Parts: sequence; structure tokens; C-alpha cells
Amino acid sequence: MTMRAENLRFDLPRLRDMTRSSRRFWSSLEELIDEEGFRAWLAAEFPAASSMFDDPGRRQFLKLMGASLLLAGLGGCRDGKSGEALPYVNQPEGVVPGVPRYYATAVTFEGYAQPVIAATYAGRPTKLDGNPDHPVTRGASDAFMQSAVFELYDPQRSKLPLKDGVPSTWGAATAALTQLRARWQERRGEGLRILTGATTSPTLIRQMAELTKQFPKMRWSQSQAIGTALQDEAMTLAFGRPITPHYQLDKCDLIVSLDHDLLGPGPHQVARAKAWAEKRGEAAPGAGRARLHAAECLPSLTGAVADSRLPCDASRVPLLAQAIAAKFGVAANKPELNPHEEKWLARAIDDLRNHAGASLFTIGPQHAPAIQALAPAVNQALKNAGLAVWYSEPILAPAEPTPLAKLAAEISAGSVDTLIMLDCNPVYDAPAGLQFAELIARVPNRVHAGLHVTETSHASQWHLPLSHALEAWSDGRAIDGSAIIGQPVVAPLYDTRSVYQLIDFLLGGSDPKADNAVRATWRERFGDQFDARWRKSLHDGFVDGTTAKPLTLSPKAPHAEQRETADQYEIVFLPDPTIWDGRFANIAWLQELPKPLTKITWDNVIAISPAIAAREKLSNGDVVDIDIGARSVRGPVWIVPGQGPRTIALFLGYGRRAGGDIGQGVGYDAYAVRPAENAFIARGRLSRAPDRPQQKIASTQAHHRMDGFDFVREVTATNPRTAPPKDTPTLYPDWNEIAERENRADHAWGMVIDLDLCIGCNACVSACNVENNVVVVGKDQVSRGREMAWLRVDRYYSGDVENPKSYFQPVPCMHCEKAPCEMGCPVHATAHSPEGVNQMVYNRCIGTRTCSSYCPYKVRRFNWYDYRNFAEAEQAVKNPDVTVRSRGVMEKCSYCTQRIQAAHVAADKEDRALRRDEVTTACQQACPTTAIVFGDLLDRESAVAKRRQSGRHYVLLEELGTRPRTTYLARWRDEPGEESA
Amino acid sequence: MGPIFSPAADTWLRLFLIAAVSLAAGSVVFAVRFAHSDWVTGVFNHPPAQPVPFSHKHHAGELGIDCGFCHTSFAQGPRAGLPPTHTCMTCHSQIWTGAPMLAPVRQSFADNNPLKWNRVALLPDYVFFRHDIHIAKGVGCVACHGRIDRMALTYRAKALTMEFCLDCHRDPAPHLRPKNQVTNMSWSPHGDREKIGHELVKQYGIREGQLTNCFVCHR
Amino acid sequence: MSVAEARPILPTRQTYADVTDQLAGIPMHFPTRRRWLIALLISSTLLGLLFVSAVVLFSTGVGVWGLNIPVNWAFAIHNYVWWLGIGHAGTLISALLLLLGRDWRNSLNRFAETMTLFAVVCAGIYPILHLGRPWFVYWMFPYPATMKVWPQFRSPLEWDIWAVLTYLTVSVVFWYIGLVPDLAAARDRARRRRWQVFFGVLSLGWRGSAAHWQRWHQAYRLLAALAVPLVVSVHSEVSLLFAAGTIPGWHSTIFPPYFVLGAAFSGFAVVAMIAIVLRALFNLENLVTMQHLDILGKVLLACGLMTAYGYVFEVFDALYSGDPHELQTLSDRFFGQYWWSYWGAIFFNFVVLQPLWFRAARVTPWILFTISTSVAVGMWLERYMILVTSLYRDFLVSSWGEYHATFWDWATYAGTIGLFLAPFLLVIRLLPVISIFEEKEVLHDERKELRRGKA
Amino acid sequence: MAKREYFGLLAEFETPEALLAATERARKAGYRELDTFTPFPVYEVFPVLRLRDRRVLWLGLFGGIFGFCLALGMQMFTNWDYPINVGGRPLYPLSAFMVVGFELTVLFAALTPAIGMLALNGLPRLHHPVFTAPRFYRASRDRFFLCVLASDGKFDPRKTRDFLRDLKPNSVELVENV
Repeated sequence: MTMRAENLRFDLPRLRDMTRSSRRFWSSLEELIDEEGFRAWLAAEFPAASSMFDDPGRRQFLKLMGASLLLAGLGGCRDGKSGEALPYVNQPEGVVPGVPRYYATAVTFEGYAQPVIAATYAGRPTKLDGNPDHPVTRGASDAFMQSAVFELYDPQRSKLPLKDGVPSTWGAATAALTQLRARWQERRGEGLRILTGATTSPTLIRQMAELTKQFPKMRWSQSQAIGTALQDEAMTLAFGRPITPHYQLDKCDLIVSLDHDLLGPGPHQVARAKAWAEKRGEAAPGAGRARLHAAECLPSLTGAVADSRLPCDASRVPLLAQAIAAKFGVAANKPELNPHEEKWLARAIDDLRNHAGASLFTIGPQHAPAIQALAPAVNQALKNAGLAVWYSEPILAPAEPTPLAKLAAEISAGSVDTLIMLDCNPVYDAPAGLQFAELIARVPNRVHAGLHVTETSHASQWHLPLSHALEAWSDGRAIDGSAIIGQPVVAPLYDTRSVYQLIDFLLGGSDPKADNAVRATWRERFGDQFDARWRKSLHDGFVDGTTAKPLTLSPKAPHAEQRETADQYEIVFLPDPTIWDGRFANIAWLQELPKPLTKITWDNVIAISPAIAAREKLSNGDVVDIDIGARSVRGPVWIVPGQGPRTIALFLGYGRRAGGDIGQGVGYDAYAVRPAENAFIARGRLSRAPDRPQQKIASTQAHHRMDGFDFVREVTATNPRTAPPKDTPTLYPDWNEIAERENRADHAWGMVIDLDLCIGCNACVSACNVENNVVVVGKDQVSRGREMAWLRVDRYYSGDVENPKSYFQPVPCMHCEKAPCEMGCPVHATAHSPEGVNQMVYNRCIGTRTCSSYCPYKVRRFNWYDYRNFAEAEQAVKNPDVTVRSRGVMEKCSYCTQRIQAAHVAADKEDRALRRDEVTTACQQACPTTAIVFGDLLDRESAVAKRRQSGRHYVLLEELGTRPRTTYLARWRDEPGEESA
Repeated sequence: MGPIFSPAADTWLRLFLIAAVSLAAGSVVFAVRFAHSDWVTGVFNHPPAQPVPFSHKHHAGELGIDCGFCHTSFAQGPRAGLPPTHTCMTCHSQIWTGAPMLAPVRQSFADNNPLKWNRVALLPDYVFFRHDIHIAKGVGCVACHGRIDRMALTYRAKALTMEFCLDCHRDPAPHLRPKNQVTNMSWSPHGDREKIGHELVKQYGIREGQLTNCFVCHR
Repeated sequence: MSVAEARPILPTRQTYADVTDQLAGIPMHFPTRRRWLIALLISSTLLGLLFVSAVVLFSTGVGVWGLNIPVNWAFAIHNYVWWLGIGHAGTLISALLLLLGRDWRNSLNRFAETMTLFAVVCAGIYPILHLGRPWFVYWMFPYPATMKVWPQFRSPLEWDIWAVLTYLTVSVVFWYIGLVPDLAAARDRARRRRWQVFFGVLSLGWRGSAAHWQRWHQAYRLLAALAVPLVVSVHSEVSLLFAAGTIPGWHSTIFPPYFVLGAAFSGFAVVAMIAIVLRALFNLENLVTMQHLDILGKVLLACGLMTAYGYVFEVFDALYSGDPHELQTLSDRFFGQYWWSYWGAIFFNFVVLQPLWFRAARVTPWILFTISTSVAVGMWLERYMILVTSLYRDFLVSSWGEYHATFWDWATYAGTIGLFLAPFLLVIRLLPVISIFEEKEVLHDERKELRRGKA
Repeated sequence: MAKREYFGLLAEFETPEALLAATERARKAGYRELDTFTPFPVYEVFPVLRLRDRRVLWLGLFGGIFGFCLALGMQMFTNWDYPINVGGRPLYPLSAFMVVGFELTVLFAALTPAIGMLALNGLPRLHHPVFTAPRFYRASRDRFFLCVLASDGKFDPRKTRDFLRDLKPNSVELVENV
């Protein structure tokens, strides 16, 4: 894809959307219009990328901006379909109405910059995808990245500075800060504490350094709910300083993971999954396919694709780690293990030894540093270092180990005078043990800046609205250390500032264009070549040559103590797989995204093992109390097959008390029982909550057992082919006959999904949601079985409930050649295209739902109500190439037909045939493991046609004779018995 | 006791029956015809009120300004694009500078407030029409917009119903012309219309027979 | 052979005039005004409920019902099939038995046909109510639209709309053609001007001339001959709504006969219920005799046993196919979440039916009434079972779901009972509930028999 | 011309059998324009009156054929007019078209004879001379009327009345044409 442009343009329709989307805001803005200097601010506030290069464009924009303000003032824009057409006054060059433009930029997650390409229509971003040129993510994305546009258009984003919760103005805010600044200058920053989230931003680090220079006694710390503190500590134990390990999964023939969810959600997921899938490829076990052994206390995506998996409790992980370490001469004594563990371990150790140099041993970053530190030593002993794992200087800005604990102590001591909290939410996500929410009231001056009015905002005197990453200049480093300069792809929707602007202000400067700070950082680094390299970096989406350099280090084996087990359950704390630590709680799409393993939406549950359920006589949805020390939290239980027998998992991120209507009051707040020490693994008790019998949980999949059916098939090295297709006789004409009848099409679209590569990460589902304007329907509708996702990832178990095998199966529309659905429709609302796409024509649908009744795969979704009741700001995110469906019509996966059509049009305009694999579907584009491949089956060399030739190829519910165009590749089974069988 | 009904009752009853049957049949016929009528499709409707009484007849017809001069993206994107006020002012800063008729244009230019036109050719939002591909395949502007060069005030010349679209999508040949003639309002082929059309179909690589499937226009 | 031939079905002591005056007199000298008014009030309330339900439904969407993605057809289609099934008995009794020359039909056909009409109307509104966008229902008909798209004639739904409309039209015509001579009789009995005009216009000036009767006879028998296969075809087509789908539990060749017999079964049950009520209400013991009840009981039993065969065959089919999905559905029917619908259907349809083997049960009105009611309930459960237990767990385990009827589901259903009863009550208030001239014909034949017997 | 004043003469009988006998006698007596009015069809008089009109049945046949052709034509035409690939099914699946074909056959085969019957019988006709006969109301109740129409060549108000009286009816009435 060559879709760069340095210039950003803006047009009126977008501005109209913008003004329409926030009538209340604009009306309060109008009050501000006369405020002195407001217009100057406003002008400065739109960091129009175009202004970088040509001033006229920028002026045009400002004129437009003025016009839109006027329109808003007139209450100008009518709702709904308007017959009105507003041209530009001055049309920016190069803008073609209705044609998207693409910009490379970044969104941040856990401090890391995630390289993205933003598609914008008329100046409004509608879709983010991974930057295909970026060396580690290579175009793939995850659910968080896909949903960043929803965050941008969240109608409940903070829009105005608040003073003690009352709307105020930037003028007043800056005045207050100026006053404070004078005091800091006096006292050399004493009592000034700045709290941010984790960061990799070179600019922020530079600014902080400058700030420290100005106010030597101030301190900057980073508040992280998840973070890498334990890992840093472990690395310090091993190497003497907190270096960063990089797992090179594409170079690993073998991975042994001790409770480390390598492929699970988080900032590393995309890169790791991409590399892992590359190594895994399509090779048979024993013929180059990477093997994965996982021991874990909670089923994870890694465990689901592992070839052997050991469910264990968190307390057993140190023992297993020591056993492995002992085997390779890193630890002294080998602990006692049970037979299951021994069996798993024997194979893991054998494999580790056999693949020395290309194997990887990892321990979850939530475990005790002393245990984690065994991993580098083992990898060193196996000569894996430098290949399967390499080390670099930290990518994240250096952070002290327990910043909030220290801060809490200082506050208790009364030594904090001003607390500035930037883009973090410690009042909500600090472990309850710190009692941060109570302590913060003792700080005389509290300032919070963030995207939303959060719990922390309420605890602060000042809340300042921040710009979204897509609205402001920024920089950061991706997980491989490569720097990315994030350019704004849309003017700030509201009167907001970027973090850099705010710090610039604290530094006594002003950065009205919001780009000074970032430019200054890079001017320093690029030196003379600034212009060229700046342009190139923006164009490429990352800065050349900034990837972290490998270090050659030798770890020392730590002395790891064995912990005794107390007579309590083991409680593990995890970030929620879809809303993470709570920061995404107000994104409805992420709330409704089914959790990969439980398929639960809109809630967090207390995950318990089948053993606990049996002992405590609990069933799904029973409400229990979890007591850790003196604190207690109440939530519904969910039985998770394959969970460690004494393990209870609490998911962070829910139970928000502020931050927006969507996230508020949903689920329980696991932070409320999180101890300050042992923040990830604790011990506690479980008791059934009195008089709270059951809580309704909205899950998109109620049944998971596959025993007796063969929806997901498996093949083994010795028997590498799926059963040959049975002959399904039909009275209907063959596809080719129909193709003949309809003037034979040049393409036959199809999709093959490799189930051996699918890790169930939901990237495809989120990408589909964004691409196809899939609506969110809310918990109640989901619990009634009315979720709207066009693509779902089915999840099945087979075997022992204590340690089942897990399977993921993405199910989009099968696009059956003999589609039963089409036959049922009385009005031709669903029919076949000559290219084999099962078309659903919303505007013809009258809603008999026969198609869905007849669909054996149940991939169709129905608009039971008018689900288009989205806030006006959310309209901006709609893909203009896809109809927004009204009430009473059926909808379903269309193979991203808008992309097929766009490719056809592009090719036809150039009078050429479609190129091989020119069309990608949204799910395919997002998939980090290339599990999904789409293309033309008539082209024998296309990726999809090749996959169809695979011995593992099979058809879901083949016996029905529907002849689907979406088919699957069976999973490999790689178990010791299978090889000889 | 006498008969219940007078002889006239029969006449009334029969009249009533005839009226009822004709009303029923007539209303079906009427409904169908009404849906096709200009009143519903908006053809030849009274031209919608515009901020400026812009005359295509004058600009395109008499002055011979090419369509692409104002509708700049007609060949590049889905939408042909309405001219920015700036385009108007390129000429009207020189001529008719004081014309009261053009006051809204000058106002717009001065205030950076876009002119608010009313759409003439408005398609429903589930129809994904693209100008560029039609232009690239030699469909003239006149095919859908009619003799715009003769319209003093712009009105809708074609029904723009699905029926209208299908007419061409089912049999594109007679509607095609050489690419350099797409904006020509008065082009007519020299020679056999049929033959030229079929040659153009071949030349443009038009997938005849596949243009009527749903996803071509709806998605 | 039928009892009718062995024994006179009607008491022969009554004269033509008695029959005429009794039956044509009912509308004009209505016997049970009070009870009728109460019944009308209740049905109008239910009808009002239907109206409210429809307003709620149309203004918010089919989401007000408990539907979801595996079970996206439930109460609406279920009650549609149920009502349509009930609507089968009238025409079947009337037409089939007319052709077979069964005299006893003449006491039952009029109200059975009337019942049919309103049951079909009740059924007919469901396909519209259940649409996502009911205002586009006319897209199901072929008309030259500006979008040039036609209906899809391979769809069982499209077949269905033609079948039901044909059935409704033919039933109305059949009913009316049969009614005209009686309207004339009523007209000639009427003394008040408004009754005279009312019946006079409706009877179209029928004079009972020989030429009238001759052509009438041809038309009536032709219609009857057409109505019989029509009845069979309509419910066969309804069954194809399901059988044409791939869903386990639906995709079976037994469905058309299974549905037709089930329809007749439920229809006869409702006919029996109405017969018993009308007989008591209007003192029609002389016309709807014990023998009629006896025959109805026998027919009900026969239909029930044939429907039971459908059940047996369904089980056999699933077991014989050995298809895991079919077996899954079978076990879901037996033991799944909606087991009560299956066992309820068995109980109410077949267990309760068994006393009908005994004449004593057949000729005891309250027993027959109870059993008939039970059959109506049982068939309702059966339709529920066929729809919901097939859909809620289809092929992919992952898409299994549940269905729970909501308040509006029930309200709409209760409303259709009002839609059935209110016009039915009006008809029995205004028109002869039993065919007058056909009763006189029977009387005539019986007298002839009697004379011949004497002779 | 005088006959125009009268519609005919009505003779009232108690039983169908009496009517039949009377009709046969009238027929033998040379009356051709006869009609009977009965509360239910008395099939035995139809042959006596030489009622052989089978047009209603023909109408049914033609209606059926028309309905079937219409259905088939409609279904074939719509699929020809806009051929759409529906689930890989044939474009002209005759088996699938048979359903609507059957329905329309029945519909028209039922409507044409029903409407045809009324039309051939000259209905609706609310006003008719026989309704003026004071005793005619019993024709729909329990009496069987024989009518000699005034259009009969042999009709003579007086003579015919005498003839009818000989048949021993309950009453004989002269019905005037009004």
C-alpha cells in the first residue's frame, strides 16, 4: 500500500459532522468565543498537518473552521438525509470527495506506540490498521488499535476544563497553572509531583528532563496498573539493570511458557503473534512447525494453541521454573512435583534440550522477580540468548518500581504540594492497599488531564481535557524500540490540548501549534537532515534506524525461594482482555467484544476452576465475595475449564465509578481488593454472597463442548489429510454451469481460515466491526442473543474439563454456492453475485428472517430494533462506503464487498485486470497470524487457492452440500502418541 | 307486504359494485403509475430554489465551459464535486462584479461561508453511485443529467430510479461513447449506433451481464 | 359406513318451517343477548390488546418479541401455523364431506366454515406482524416496480402468501355461495325493515329458482372439489416453510402430511368445541344431535391417531438417518430445555384423546369439549415444539441459544384470539349459524328414506 | 303485448314431490317457459325443465387453465426479466413454480364459476316481480312454487290459471310485471 500524504486537508462535511456532533459543546464554546485570545488559541489549536508544508492550506482550513463555527451558531445542520449540498469555499488541493486518504501515524497503548495507517474520509478518520511497512507489526492490528477510532469519537470524551467539577475555561486553567508555576519556581519544584502513565515518548522524556532542570526538586513517576515493574525487577536481578527482553518467536522451534501469555492481549500481542505465526506456518509437526508447551493457571490464548498444556496454580509456577532451571544447572534443588507436572515437564525439558539455540523459555511477568529471573539464566544455558531472545536497553522510560506506594508515603508525610496527573487514573487503578483515593485529598493542588472525566478528575481541583492521539502530534517507540512520530489525522474535535502542550506550558513555553515539542525533539536528533528525515518518518510511519540494539549480557541465576502454600485460594489479577486496565471501559465496541475465552461481554467475572465450583457448589453467575485480607469484592463466578485447580482470577478494568456512562457501574472493581504488595498473585477466600443468588451474564456463546461433532478438525503428522470430501449429490446445477449462464465471471472469491494459526485474539472481529459499521447493541440485547458481529470467533472445548483442548474457529458468512438462505428469501433481498458472493441487500430486505432460519451456520444478524441510536459524534466513524442498516433488516458478512468493488473500479479505470491478492478483507488485513486468507479461487496461484489445495482443507458442515466459499484448514495435533500412531 | 326493494335499488347496487371494483383495480393501477410518475421521481419538477439562480444554459451551453471546470472530481472520485466559491470568483471577480444576483457568491467568498445549494440529483444513501467509473467507461454526463446545457435553472431530467439505472446496466452498449466525448452534451455517433456501442463495450472491457448484480450498487 | 345411513341424523318430526324459523330466527330474535354481549366485550378487549400490541410492535420493532438469532422464528410463525391449522377443518368438513355425500356435515358446515375464515384471518396477519419492515409487505407481490425487482418464486414464503390468500379467497367464496340461499330465507323471514335490507342486499336477490339452483349446484360442488386439494396444499406449503430449510428437525419429507393431518386434527377439535357451545347456547339439540357429536368424536380420534403416526415417523426418521444433528435435535425434544412442549403435545394430543374410543365419552358434551380443548392446546404445543426445539439448537454448538416468550408475544397471541372471536360472535349474531336449506335438504332426504322404509 | 303486464303465474305446493308432479304435468301440457322456486334444490325438476346449462363448469375449467398459465407465465417472466442467481438453483425450476401454479389454478377455477354462476343467474337482482307475490316469501321457507312465465307462448292469464288450479296447489297467484 502506498497511501501516504504529508498534507492533511479538512473539509466542511467533516466539520459539519463535528459541530453537529456536539451541539451542547459548541454552545458553550460560543460563550467562550469572545474571550480574549480565544480565536488565537483556536487557530493555534488545530495542528493542521498541512501547515507544516504550505501555509495557504492552513489558512484555508482556518477559514473553513470559522465557517463551521458560524454554521453551528446558526444551528445550521438538519438531521437525517439532507438535500442540501455544501461545497467548499476554497477547495484544498488534491481532495477528491468520497475518496479516502491514508496517513501513517501511531496510537499508544501501555506507553508503546502502535504503528497505524489511518484511513480518512474528508478529513475524518474512520479506520485504523497496522502500518504494513513497520518491521514488527507489518500491517497487523489488534482489537485495541482497531477501536482507537471509537475512543476518538467517544461522545463522552472530556471537552472542557473543569474546575472542581464545574465547566471552566482554558484561560482560567492556564492562569491557575501560571500561579502554581510561580510557586514552584520559588521552591525549586519542591512538592511538585508529576504522574504519567507508562511512556516511551522521546519528547515526553526530553520535556521531563527539562522540567527537572527547571525544578530540580520535582519528581516524575509513572502510575501503571499493569506495567512491567516485576519484570524490570527480575531483569535487574539477572542483569543488574532493568533491560528489556525481546522474544523472537519467529526464530523459536520450541517455546516453553510458564504462565506467560505470550500471544495474549497487550502491547506485544501483534508483533509476537505475527512472528509466531510466521514460524508456525503450515508445516506439519516434526517438519518445521514450532511447538509450544504451556503451563498456566488461567487458560490463555497461548495455552489454547499450545501443543501441550498443564493447568496449574500460580504457586506451582515457581516450582516448575525451579525444576526446569535445575535440569539445566541453573538452580540447585529440584522441588517435588506431582505426576501431571512431571509428565508435562519431561516433554518440555526434552524438547528444550533438543532445540537448544532455537528454543525459548519464558516465565510470566506477573510472577515473583526471583522466579522470573530464572528464565534468562535457562535461556543462556540453552544458548538461546541472542536468537530466540535478545535483550536491549529499556524501551519504556525508566520508572521506579513502586511509584504509587512511594507517592502515597510522601502524601502521608505531607511533602506533596502539587500533584499533576497526566493521562493516568490512579484514583481508580491504584491498588486498594494504598488507599490512594483517600490520600489524594491531602494534596493541596491536584491537576488531572485526560481523555475522560475519570475518578481521578473528580478527586482533582482541575481537570483538563486531552487531545486524542489521532488529534495531536506525538511520538513514541514501538515494542522493538523503533520510534514513531504520530501526526494528527484530524483536527481536535473539542477544545483540547496534547500532553506535550501542557508540559510545554509548565516549562514556561507555549506551543500553540502543538507540534513544537515533538519537532524540537526530532530537530535535535535529525540535525541537519531534519526536513528530509522528518518527512520520511511521517511518510513511513516510523523513524529509520531507531530499532533497539541487541545487548550482549550474561545473566546471573538468582536464588529463588520456595514459597509455602497457605490454606487459601490463589487469586490472580489480570487486565481484562477487551477493556484492559479500565482505560477502554467507555468504548462500547470493546465492551461488546466477547472475551476471547469465555465469550462474555459487558462484564467481568470471577473466573474459578471446575474444582472450586465443585467444592463450593457454584454455577455460572452465582455471586460470591472474594476476601483478600480485610478487603472484599463481590462478583459473579464463571467456571473456566482448564483453570488451575485452586486458582481464582479477578479481571481489572471494570467497576468504573466515572469516565462515561458506558463503562460506569458495569462489573466489579477488582482494584478494590488488589493488595499493594503481590499485586498480581495474592491469596484470599471465597464465600457465597448472602441473598444475591445469581447475576445475568451476557455471553455470546452458551455452549462450548464439541465432543461428538467435528466442527474443528484435527490432523496429525502421520495422518496429515482431512477426510476426503463426501460426494453430496445435488439436483441443482453446478456452480460452473451457473457461471456459464451468467456470463462467467473472472473471479470466484473465497476465503480459507487456518485454524492452526488462529489464536482467537479478536482482531478480525474488531476490524470487521469498524469496517462494516457494525453496531453495538448493549448487554441486554446480547444476553437475548442479538449481538450483531458479522464475524464471530467460536470457541470449543474437547476432552477433560480439568484440562480441555481449546479450539478457536472464526465464522464469517460461508458464502455458500448453494446457499439455503437465498432460497428462502421471498423478495430477492439475498442473492448470489457472479463472483460467488452471497449478497445481502439491506434496502430490499423486508425482514422475514427466513434466511437466518435456513442458515446452518447462523451467521446472519438481524436489526431487531433501530440500533442506529448512536450519538451524533459516533456517526463520524461510519464507513461511508457501507450502508448503515435500519431496523428490521438482516445483515451479514459481505466479504467486504465495498473493498472488492473499489478494487474493481480502480482496476477498470486503469483498464487492467485485478492484481493477484489485490483485495483484502478487513479481517484478513487485521489478522496478526495470517490465519485468514481471502482471494480469487480461479487464480490457481492466489494464496487462497493454494490453501485450498492443502491436505488440511475441509468444509464446515460439508454433509449439508451447501458448498461454502469460506473453508478451513484443520488444526495440527502434535502429541507424543500421535507421531507414532 | 310489498317487495323490499324498488327497481331503482338494482341500479344503485350495480353502480356501487362497478364503482367498488373499478376503484379497487384503479387504485392498484394508479399506485403503480404514480410510483413511476414524474411527481414521485422528481423529473421536470420545479427546479429547487437555489441561493444563486445559476444557469447551466449560460455557462455550459452558451459559454461552453466544460463540466470538469467546475465539477473537478467527476472523473476521479465517486462524487463529481460542487465547485468551491473560489471557482466562481475566478471569473466573477472580473465580470459582473456588482451584479446583485451574485451577491450571495461574494458574500460566501468574503465570509468563508459556503453556498448552500439544494441537490437536484439526489440518490438514496443505500445506492453507491460512482461518477469516476461511469466516466471512465464512456457514459456521458447527459445520460443521467439530461441536456444540462439547455437548463436555465437546473432540474432533474431523468428519473434516477433503479429502473433507470438498470436500463443501462442491462444493455450498456447504446449508452456508451468515446471517452473524450463524455462531457459533450450533443454528441451523437456517426454510423451504426449499435455497432459503435458494441465496439466500445469490448474496448472498455465492460462485464456485460454482471452489472445487474446487487453489490454493484448496493452494499 | 357412516352412521347417517343407518339412522336418521336429524329428528324427522320437525318441519321445513320449523327449521327455517328456528335458524333464521336466531339473528332476528337473538336468544342470549346478555351472554353474547359479555363474550363480545371480552373478545373486543382482546382485540384491543392486539391493536395495542401491533402499535407497540410497529413502532419499536420485532425486538419486542423474545426472538434472537438461533430462534428468529417463534411465536409469530408458531401461532400462524396453529391458526392456519384450525382454519383447515371448516373447508375440509364442508367440501370433502359434501363430495362424499355425508349428510351430517350439513349441521356443521356453516359455523365450521365461518370459524375457518376468521382463523385464517388470524393466521394471515402474523406473517405481516412478524416482518422486520411490515410496511414493505407489498414487495411480496409481483407488480411493475420502479426498482424492477420481482418476488422470488422459489421461496416457500412466497408460495405461502399465494397459498394463504388463495385459501382465504376460496374459503370466503365457498362460504358465501353456500350462504346466499340462507340469506334469502332470512330476508323472507325478516319483518323489520333494516333486517330486510340487510339480508336483502346480502342475498343478492336470490329467488330459489330452478335455474339458480342448477347453476348454484354446479358451482358449489366445483368449489368443493377444488377446496379439498387446496386445503391439503395449503398446509403442505406451510410445512415447506420448515422442510425446505436445512435445520435438523425440519428437513424431513414427512412434514407435509404430518402438517395437514395435524391441521385437520386441531381444526376438528375447534369445530367440536364450537358445535358444543352453539348447541347449548341456541338450543340446537334438534339439529346438532348426539349423533353429530359421536361422529365428531370419531373423526377427532382418527385424525389424532394419524397425527400420532407423524410423531412416530419423525422419531424413526431421526434414528434411521443416524445423523448426529438429527439425533441431537431428537434428544433435545425429549430431554432438552423445552421438553415440556414435546411431552405436553404428547399428553394433550394423544393421552387425553383416548376416552374417545368409547361412545359414552363421545356423546357427553362436556367430555368431548374437554378433549377438544386439550387437542387445541396440544397442537399449540406441538407447533411450538417443532419451531423452537429445532431452532434453538441447530448445527453449530456455538450458535445454540434459548427462546423465552415476552409479554408482547403473549399479548399478540391473546389478541388474535380476540380477532377470531369478535367477528365470529358478530357473525353468529347476524347470520344463520347453521345452513338452513341444507338442513331442510337432509330432512327431505330423511323423509324420503322414511317413506321408502315404510313402503 | 298484453303479456308484458304479467310476469307469470305462481302455484304453491306443499312438497317437492307435488311440485315435481305439477311441473311434469305443465310440461306435458305444452308449457315451455316454466320455473320453480324452492327452498332447497329439488334436483328432480331440473331434467323436467330441461336445464342443461353447463357453462358454469366450463368457466371453472377455463378459469383453472387461465390461472395456471398466468402463474407459470408470471414466474417464468419475472425470472427471465431479471435473472438472479438464487442459491445456485435453476433459473426456471418448474417444480418450484408448480406451487404457485396450483394455487392460481384453484383460485381462478373457483372464482370464475362463482362469479359466473351469479352472472348467469342474473344476480344480484334485488328487485324482481316474484317478490311482489304475497305468498312468495314461503318459497325460501317451506313451500314449493311452480311458475309459468308470461313469456311462454301458451300463456294466458286466465287459462293458465285454470290449468294450474287443476294441479291442486295451495294457491295460485298472478304475478304482475312491475
